[in-house]
Amino acid sequence: MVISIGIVSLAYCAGCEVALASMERFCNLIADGVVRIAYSTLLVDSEKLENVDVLFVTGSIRTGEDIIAVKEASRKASKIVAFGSCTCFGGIPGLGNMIRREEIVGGVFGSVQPSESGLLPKLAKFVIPLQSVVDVNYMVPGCPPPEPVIEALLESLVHGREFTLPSVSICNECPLNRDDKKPVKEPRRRLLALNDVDVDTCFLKQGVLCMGPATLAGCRALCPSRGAPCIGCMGPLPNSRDQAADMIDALSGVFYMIEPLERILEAVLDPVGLLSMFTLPYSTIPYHRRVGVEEVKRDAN
Amino acid sequence: MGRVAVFLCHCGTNIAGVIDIQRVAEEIRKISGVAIVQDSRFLCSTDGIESMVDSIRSSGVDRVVVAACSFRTHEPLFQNALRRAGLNPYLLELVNVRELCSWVHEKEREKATEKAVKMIRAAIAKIQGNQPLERRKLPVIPAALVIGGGIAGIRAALDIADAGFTVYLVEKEPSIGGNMARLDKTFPTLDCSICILGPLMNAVAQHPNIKLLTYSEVLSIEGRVGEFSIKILRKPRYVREDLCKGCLICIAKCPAKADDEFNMGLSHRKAIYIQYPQAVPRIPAIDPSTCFYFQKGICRACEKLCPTGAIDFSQRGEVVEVKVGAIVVATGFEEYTASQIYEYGYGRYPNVITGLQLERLVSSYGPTGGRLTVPRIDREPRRIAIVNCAGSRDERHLPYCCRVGCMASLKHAWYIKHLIPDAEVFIFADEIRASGKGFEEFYRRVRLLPGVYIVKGRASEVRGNPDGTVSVMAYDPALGHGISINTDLVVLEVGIVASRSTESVRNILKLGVVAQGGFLLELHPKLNPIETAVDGIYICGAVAGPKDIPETVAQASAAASKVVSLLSRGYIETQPYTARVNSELCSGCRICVTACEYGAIRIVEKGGRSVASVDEALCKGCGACVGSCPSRAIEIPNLGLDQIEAMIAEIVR
Amino acid sequence: MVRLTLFTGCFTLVKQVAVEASILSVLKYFNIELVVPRSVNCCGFAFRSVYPSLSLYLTGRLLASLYDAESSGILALCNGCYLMLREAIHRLRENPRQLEFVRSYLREEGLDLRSIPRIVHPIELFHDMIGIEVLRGISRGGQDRNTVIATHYGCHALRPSTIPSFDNPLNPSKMERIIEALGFRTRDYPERLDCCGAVLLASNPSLAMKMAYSKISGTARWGFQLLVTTCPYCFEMLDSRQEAVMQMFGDEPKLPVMLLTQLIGLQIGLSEGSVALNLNLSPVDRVLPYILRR
Amino acid sequence: MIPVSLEPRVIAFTCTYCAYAAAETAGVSKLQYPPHIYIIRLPCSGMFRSYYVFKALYNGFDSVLWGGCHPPYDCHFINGNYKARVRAALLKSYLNQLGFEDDRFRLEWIAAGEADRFASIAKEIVKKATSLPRLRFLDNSEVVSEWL
Repeated sequence: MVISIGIVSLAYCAGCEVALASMERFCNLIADGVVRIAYSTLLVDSEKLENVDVLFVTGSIRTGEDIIAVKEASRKASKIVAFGSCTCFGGIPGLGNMIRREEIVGGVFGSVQPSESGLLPKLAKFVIPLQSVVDVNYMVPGCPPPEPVIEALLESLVHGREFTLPSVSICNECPLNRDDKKPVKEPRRRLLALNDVDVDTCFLKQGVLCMGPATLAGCRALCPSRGAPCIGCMGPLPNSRDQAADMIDALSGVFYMIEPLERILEAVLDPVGLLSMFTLPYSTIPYHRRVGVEEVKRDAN
Repeated sequence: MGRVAVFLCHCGTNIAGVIDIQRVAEEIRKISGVAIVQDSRFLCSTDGIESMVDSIRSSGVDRVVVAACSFRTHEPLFQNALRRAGLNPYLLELVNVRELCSWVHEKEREKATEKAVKMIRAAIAKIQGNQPLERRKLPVIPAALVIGGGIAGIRAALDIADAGFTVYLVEKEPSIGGNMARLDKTFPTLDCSICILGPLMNAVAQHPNIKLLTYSEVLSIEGRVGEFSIKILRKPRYVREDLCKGCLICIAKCPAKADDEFNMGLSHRKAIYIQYPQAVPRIPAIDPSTCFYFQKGICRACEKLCPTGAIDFSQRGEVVEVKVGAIVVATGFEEYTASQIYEYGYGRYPNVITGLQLERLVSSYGPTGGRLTVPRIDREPRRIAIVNCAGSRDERHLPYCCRVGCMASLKHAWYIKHLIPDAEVFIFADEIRASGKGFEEFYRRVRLLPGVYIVKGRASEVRGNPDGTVSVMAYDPALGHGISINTDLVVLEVGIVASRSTESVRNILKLGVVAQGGFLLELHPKLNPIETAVDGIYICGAVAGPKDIPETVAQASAAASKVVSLLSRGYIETQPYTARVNSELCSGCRICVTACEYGAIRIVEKGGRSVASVDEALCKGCGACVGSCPSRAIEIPNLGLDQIEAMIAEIVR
Repeated sequence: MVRLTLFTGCFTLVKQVAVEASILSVLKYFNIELVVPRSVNCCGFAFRSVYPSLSLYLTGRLLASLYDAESSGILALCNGCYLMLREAIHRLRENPRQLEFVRSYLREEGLDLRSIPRIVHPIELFHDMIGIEVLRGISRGGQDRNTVIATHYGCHALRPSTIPSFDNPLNPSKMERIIEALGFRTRDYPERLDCCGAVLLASNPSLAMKMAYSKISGTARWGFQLLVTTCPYCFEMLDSRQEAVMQMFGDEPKLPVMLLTQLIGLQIGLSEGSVALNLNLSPVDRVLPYILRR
Repeated sequence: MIPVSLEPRVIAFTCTYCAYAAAETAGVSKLQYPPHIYIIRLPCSGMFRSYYVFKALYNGFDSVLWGGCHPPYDCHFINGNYKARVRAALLKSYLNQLGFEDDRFRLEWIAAGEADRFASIAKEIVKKATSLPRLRFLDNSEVVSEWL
């Protein structure tokens, strides 16, 4: 039996499709006739989404059209895969939750109001993760999802094995996490430090922000093992509710000897952008106050 | 979901006078899981407790919430009631509706009642996650390790040994005695230093309970309070301790010479040597870096001459392992590197020496046999300058006061006047800090000696002159301008830092250190000056901060008494709120290891993964690991993350 | 080829032209390109103690107008300028408010602080950029290797110690290594770090002269044949004014004083004229037989 | 009168040995402060987690207080307060970037003996919370319902 796959792409960079299509195993499955891509605007020439076995959703839910599209597509599929961190957690487009939708449109198009022409979709109030719209069977995080994780997903789809994500953080598989850390005395900004870090020593130990401790394992520490600190694309641990909160806690356990505090803040100049780069819409407080918070005035009389 | 009993205390009118207990009871009864709600005029009275025990027994509840007063005063009482009713005492939640509600909201009864309901509701939500806990007793090995054989280590070892416990005294040098053995006399009494130290050293050597391990270093320490296991390296002496009789013929015949470390480089010793005549044990050691046999393969004069055949060139370093219940660290101090104070010319001019060098120069068993001369020039000095605070109280070097320099400078002035009565002595000092027993009197006594001048003003520079003398420059505020005094000898009262070997001991023991000087950090500067963050490890003497001999001895005895009280009790009791790791969730990121100040967390292999593991004997239950765990894998029992979250949700509902 | 922006400072231009003349001819030999900027202003030293913000602005303006993307740094000939430039960089880095203050004024003139250049001291130039090995190579013998030369760094080259400099502020050694590489001897002496007195010349001339005297006579008693410095101010006090200083205290000139660049110039075979040795007023003739390769 | 549902709600996380002790002492001294502040006791400020603050604000608390021991030496557990301090600083800058006022979250050092200080902080924080608007956080379903 051929497993038909439909890929619905929302607000996206196409990286997830590229990651999927560039996997040898996936191509072999197609060549062997085990899997068929029935629909994907990027990969195959098909105009309409028919009923499929598995629906891959990539990209963030940014526009109202995205919500409608994904809702409709979900009716045509028996299993839904949230593929990539944009879909699972909002991803980088999720940082748009720092700005109101009117301002985003205004910032891009100026005084022209493109949505009034009806040609461009209107933005949703803020970016939300896929599971707020439809029930999701598989969460496959990563930007893009790393090979071992896609591999496990394909195993599950083809052979029916259970698909589980790790329950631990990047540190668990990171080759740099060898010796006990000591309280750091000197924090360093990630970008400025990259030229003189020891790529063979834990970044946090060197005072460089590495999201590894608060980020889900699965990529085999792709970045840290190649000399770059983790930026957290795999999102929070399953047991956690908030990647940024966990990372703040972790930092305080390592940075507590640093004086004065301003030096820490200088090293983490853009806390939301750095600590919630991929997961803001999935966080406890998923947006900037003016985007999603209504104020209720208290009248003292 | 557990069945909860809620007890409400009126506390006379203390609570009931503000809070409407009946309304609270009604509200609480509505909550699912609450089996009984009962109120009492005084819950802590005998009647109150009895009826509480009965109700718990008869209703078959498995969790109890008491809304009354402070856990500090009443938790043990109510816990005991639970115990009597057959419940684990840690299934109790005490809500303080008195101090935190009725007493502070006396005028707002309505709202106070509402708040009390919410507080109790939160406690009920929380207690659903509580689990029974136990305290455990762990045994203590009745022996102690003392690191460092100076006066602090000697005193501590003797005190512990006298109480009947085995003591291992480890000293890195061939002889015990430390810095005090270098001193000629002690201030302010001017009694001979070695005369009071010598008997103690011999007492150590002869004490049946003290195992003296000189020329040895601590390699590693594992375990926890009550059960430390220590590896000690015994460096090879090349002289068999069991055969040597201490006749010292070997030394007399040794042809090789080396700088004498004990005399601060002011003289030479042989390649086979004892540090000083009173050394304990009186067994020489061979220094292979200068011994002709080790360097050139010839000589062996000592071997030929030794009447007992004690010389053994084939000796190897030996690692011994000991097990103890407690550790005292007394690694002492050393002088700050005087050559780093460039302006004082130490190392550049032969006639600039440090205070400890002067002690050796005037000592009867020193390099000159007690004759005071200018080193390398061998001339008796006539005019001597003493520079106080050399390196101390100086942001570029040591910001702190060395606490002994002022009195040492007075003592040194006295030495000089004693040996060369017509000498002129200039003490350069910002001020003389003479705040100790008999110190001010000693200051007056020295100040009145003819030819002793105390210059108020810190020396700014020591400059050499072409004729070999040195000039000390200073600003004299009394005169209002700079002065320059030409002298034959300058003595620097150099600041003190923790001894070099402290660093390695500190790393082995994982102890904290203060920002400056390398001194070890006490648990609390006021209330726990002897204890360290690691249970069962105590510090005393100058390694804990600059101090003089009487303070050092007092601290050493204090450390010994801490050790004795731990060893004589024979067991330690763990506290029940120790952090627990969920190894399924633990990522082994080691952040908790960094955050734990008590060294209670280690990374262990479990199921092929590295995960954290808590030593419950060391854990104090502070939750620093809980607060910083990004994997949410570590929790304090009965203060679980979900329990706290449930409380937040319940209060705001 | 290393390219450096030259900043002479005012004193070199108006009084001690030998400083500029000698470094220009010496650096030609070492193949270092010196860019002479079109417009410069005061380094701000004169206002440092009386009008700190003006002084910071002036130094900031200097940093902005000397900016040259091609250049590896600014070579400051005078210790005063060297201090002002590195102090300004330190202050602007540490204090964003002061940086904004300076920039707001610079913006009015269309200037800006784009990047922070390296400030190079002549000693650093010879020791670190040209290198001790190269200097050792130029000294082909002929000089009297027993000649003992005293070094004088000048206070502002090294202090205050809180601002990064090219050497240990209390025990510098780079000039000593240069002297040794040139084939001479040198040694420590107590007056080595003493002030020349130049900064007090305007406010307390008699004290300034006293300090210069103590420096010169103190150095002379240790038997040095020559004293070497790089700073135009120190050179003024120790060389040009030496006769006046010594006469004031009933003494006579006795210490030959030379610029480091003059000494190096003579070693690489430049004529006395091309390093402007004829402008030295201290008795340098005495030492010439020992250092010249004939 | 403020409608009951709009009354300020403040949650205070306190460490057992300093801030909580101060709160109890305030009780013993009968120092009055508004009843809108709820106190949760944890062993040490080193245990306070950032997530609690997010959760409390999202759930409807107007303001969150962290109370710990004065640095450097008051902490019963050596330096838990230092960890709380770093955590609070990062948390505050994160919350500020999300547009929340400084008064929504604060860290105070309150020694066991400083009962009056605890009471005055409690008064002040409730007063500030009253002047801040009550926040209602939109739910994701409200985004979806706009389109379906």
